[in-house]
Amino acid sequence: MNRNLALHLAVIAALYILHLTLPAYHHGQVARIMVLAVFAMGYNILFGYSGLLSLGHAMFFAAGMYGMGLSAQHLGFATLPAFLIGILCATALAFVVGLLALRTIGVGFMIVTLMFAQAGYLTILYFGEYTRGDEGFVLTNTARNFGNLDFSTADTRYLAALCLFSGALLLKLLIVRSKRGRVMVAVRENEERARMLGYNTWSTKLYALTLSGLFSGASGASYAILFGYVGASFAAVPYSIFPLLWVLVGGAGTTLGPVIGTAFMFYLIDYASGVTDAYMLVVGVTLVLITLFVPGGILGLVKSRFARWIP
Amino acid sequence: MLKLSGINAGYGKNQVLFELDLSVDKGEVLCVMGRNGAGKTTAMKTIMGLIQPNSGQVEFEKRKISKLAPHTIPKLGIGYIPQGRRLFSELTVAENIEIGLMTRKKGKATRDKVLDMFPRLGERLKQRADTLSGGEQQQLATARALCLEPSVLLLDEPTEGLQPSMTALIRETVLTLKGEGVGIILVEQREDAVRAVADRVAFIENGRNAATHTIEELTEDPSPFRKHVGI
Amino acid sequence: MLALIEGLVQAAVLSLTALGLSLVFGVMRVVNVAHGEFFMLGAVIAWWVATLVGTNPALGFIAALIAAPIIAGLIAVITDWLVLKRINYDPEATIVATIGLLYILQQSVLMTFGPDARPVEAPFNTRLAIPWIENTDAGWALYWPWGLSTTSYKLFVIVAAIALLSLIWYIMSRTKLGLILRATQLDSETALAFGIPVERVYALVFGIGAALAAVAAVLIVPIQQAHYLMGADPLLLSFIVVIIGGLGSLRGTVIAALIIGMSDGIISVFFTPTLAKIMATLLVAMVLVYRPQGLFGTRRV
Amino acid sequence: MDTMNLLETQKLTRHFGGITAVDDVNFSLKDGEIRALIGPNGAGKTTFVSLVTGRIEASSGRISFAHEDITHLPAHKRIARGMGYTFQITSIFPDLDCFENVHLAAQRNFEGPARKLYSFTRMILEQVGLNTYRTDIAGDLAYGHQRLLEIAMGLAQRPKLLILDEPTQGLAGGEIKDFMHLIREVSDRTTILLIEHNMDVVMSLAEKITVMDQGKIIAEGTPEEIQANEAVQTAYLGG
Repeated sequence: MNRNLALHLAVIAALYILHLTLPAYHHGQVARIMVLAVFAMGYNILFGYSGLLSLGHAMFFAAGMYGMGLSAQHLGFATLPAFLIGILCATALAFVVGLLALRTIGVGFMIVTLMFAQAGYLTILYFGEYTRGDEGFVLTNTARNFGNLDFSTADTRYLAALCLFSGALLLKLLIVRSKRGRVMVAVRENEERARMLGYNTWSTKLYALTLSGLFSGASGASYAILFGYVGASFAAVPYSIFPLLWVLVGGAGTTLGPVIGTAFMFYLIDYASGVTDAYMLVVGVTLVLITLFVPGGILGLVKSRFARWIP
Repeated sequence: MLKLSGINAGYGKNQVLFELDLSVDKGEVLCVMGRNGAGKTTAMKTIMGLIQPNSGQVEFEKRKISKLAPHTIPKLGIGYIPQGRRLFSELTVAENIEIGLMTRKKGKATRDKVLDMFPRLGERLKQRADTLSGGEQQQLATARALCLEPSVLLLDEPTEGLQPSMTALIRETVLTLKGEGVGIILVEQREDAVRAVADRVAFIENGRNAATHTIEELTEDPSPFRKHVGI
Repeated sequence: MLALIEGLVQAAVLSLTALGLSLVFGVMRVVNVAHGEFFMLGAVIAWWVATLVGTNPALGFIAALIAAPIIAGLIAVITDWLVLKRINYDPEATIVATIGLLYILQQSVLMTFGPDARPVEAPFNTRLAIPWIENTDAGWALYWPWGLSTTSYKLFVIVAAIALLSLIWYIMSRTKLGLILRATQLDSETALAFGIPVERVYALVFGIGAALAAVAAVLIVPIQQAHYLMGADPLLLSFIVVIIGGLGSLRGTVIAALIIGMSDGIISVFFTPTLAKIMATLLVAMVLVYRPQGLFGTRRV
Repeated sequence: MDTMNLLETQKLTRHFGGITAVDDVNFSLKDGEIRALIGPNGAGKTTFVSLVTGRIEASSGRISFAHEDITHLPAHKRIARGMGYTFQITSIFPDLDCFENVHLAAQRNFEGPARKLYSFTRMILEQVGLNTYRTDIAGDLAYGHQRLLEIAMGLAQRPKLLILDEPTQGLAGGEIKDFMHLIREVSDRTTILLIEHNMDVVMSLAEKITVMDQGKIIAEGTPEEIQANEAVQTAYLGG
């Protein structure tokens, strides 16, 4: 337990040191990675721990983002309440989607979540008057302030991202080590067995999906605040695939895997997009290679070879 | 003519069979008995190549077959009646038979011969297999396997859940085939069914050979039945 | 009437595409997320072949009709052999792998074919007027209004699709190959125990599935244009069709394709296309949640 | 209703298509008893206990447990009321280690600090003889050890009623002896319903035996009575 906590605190400390040392370009990128890693952590709660593969997580990210952005833009909410509204929207959406989608299993669940996400994306386009559709909108600076913190400045942005990241990471550690968290793993491993140990597997799955929505929404809302832009592309199919990719690459069912996966893929895609327009090719190749050769992801590999204790 | 020696096999990490030996000769009926989960069905699947043994040999007519591609094994002339029959449920009786005939490219003569053995099937050619009664389904499963004109036939618990009249028909079929020189491995739980047809009985416990007796030995001293399967 | 023909063209192409998806799912239990990309590939190959053959559009079209399904099918067979077989057709892993394949195909085409939409000329394209009945002052009269016309090519698409569908139906229900496919679909292990080479059957089915999508694309490409992102819509619509028609049911697939293809035109008269799409996707999600066997399928025990 | 009965079924019936797997079964089990349920393959034993635990729903009839009607409760609620079930076909969490498997079974109704739960889990592992394997991944264990783990998971729930579905299947001779010893030990505080094929185990453990054939109870009595029963012999050995 202490070893675990120490490892996670060390990761956080390392990220703080990076804040002091990184050049401007990477400083901004790492801030982005930390926010997106929260999205990956949320995805991991559902996929990695509970074994449910969703193909529609963009809808929760977007719900957080638009919940925040629209309430700030059109209802004149201040940053903090708008942020909370974003999280609330995503969490509530995840709960409702869960009530319906969890009636299906396996491939059915994947397709239902894909369909819901598609409907969500189209809904954003449909209300283009408010959402400005594909084009999206830029948040005003008043929506990016809290007290005397200005989230549009690089330093504040990095530290805010780090705060969010640290909070999410520690919360996740807490969740997966809780009684309920272990039941999630039991559901992933053998749902019938979990049920016959007296656990309500349905409510466990709903709990995992709702939490997953909360993390994803927090990530989406923060992204809007820290980078000042809200757009429909964040609700489209690739943003449902990305968290899956990040989690698979890093290692599903581990607390730090999604972080590693997000950082690795982010830089890989970043590099590839400098070379070619067809940078999504990297995503495709990685997905195929991972399923063929490293089904446990990077951390899964490390875990099974060297250090079983990593959570 | 069919011989398993030193078979270790299972599903993934779960080993079910340990150093298992079985053999059957031309015109001989070997009954395999054992409690649920002893590994009888796994042994049959290993013969058919549906499970790759981790070690050990399956030999058929002096030829090692355990490394062959699974779909080539039935073509050698090994017929299989799986547990639970496993008919192609949405196909008709005629189509199920057609699949059996395809396996070794047998023609109309074989088909007629098989349908002669089971006249009930001839009346129901156009019916879907899952609309047949339990006994008719077992007949179809048998007919489908006989379409291969097999030299070895594997029957996995054919009498399970059947009425006495049907078990008698199966017994007759087994004896007829034995008379034609077919080697038969019969997995069976019912002592009476075994007594009626067996030449030898192999008892399996926990995936291992527990004992093998000839039917003469068992007539003299039936205690192995009780010891390995019965009450 | 005009909407009817447009709808039929949509339905024709859609039923071919969806049939490919349905066949792969039915026999192999694999959800091929890259199916739309095989459609796209068909269209791109059609353009490429037509350009290569040059001046005579009819010749180019026929060449494309042959080449596209063969090339798309071969790519699919190779994928099956290199990837799907190795992950043992595990449902979750195949979905992830085919998502990967989707991007690989799409982005490879982007790199070679480029980001522009390119047209393919139809082999023949005579305008045909359609008769119309109207109640005029002089009572009911039959006339040929100028605006109401279609092209011979569109009629050809419908006829070709019907011919192909009949062929597939014939193969599935009347030939040995069809029997083998159906037996494998019902119980692959027992099929193996009766000498059916299940691995080869899977590769073949995956190839046929891709080839069907490619043929559909060749048929539609003179009406639409070839573009590297054109795979998304047919994929989504095929999903919808297969789900509504019942997963793995051929008859259901064709009926559902007709409904979706026809209603696409009609719904958009009343609603904006976006709203229609939102409603369609939600409807499909609900069908999956409450009637997973589809509207026309029967539950398998 | 007899107040001494922990479990009772009345006219319990289950059809599968045209087949009646469990047919009008009236069954009762006294608090503290060790009962064996035997019968030939396909007699409906596993279906019967599946109805009791709620894995499958009854077509008709009533089930009561600890004086309450549980006929329409979902499985997890029945388990939470004090049933423990071990599967015939080993059902464990294959990618977790032995300790985590048992820990998951123990944690649901455990009150007290984590440290106590930890030592309780260790004690259960010790009891079934798996303590040395506690950090091994469950899926990698030998089959016999997986069976023991399955039993450990049943015990760890500290159920009022422990239903064991063919627990000795796949155990070696010595392990079977240990198993019988273990059952005698826990039977002081737990009622036990045992589906079993191994007659030595049945005869030496059970206080009373119920015999099923073709979905019906055909005999019930002490081990001696059952051994002497004609109908039972016929059902087993065929007629």
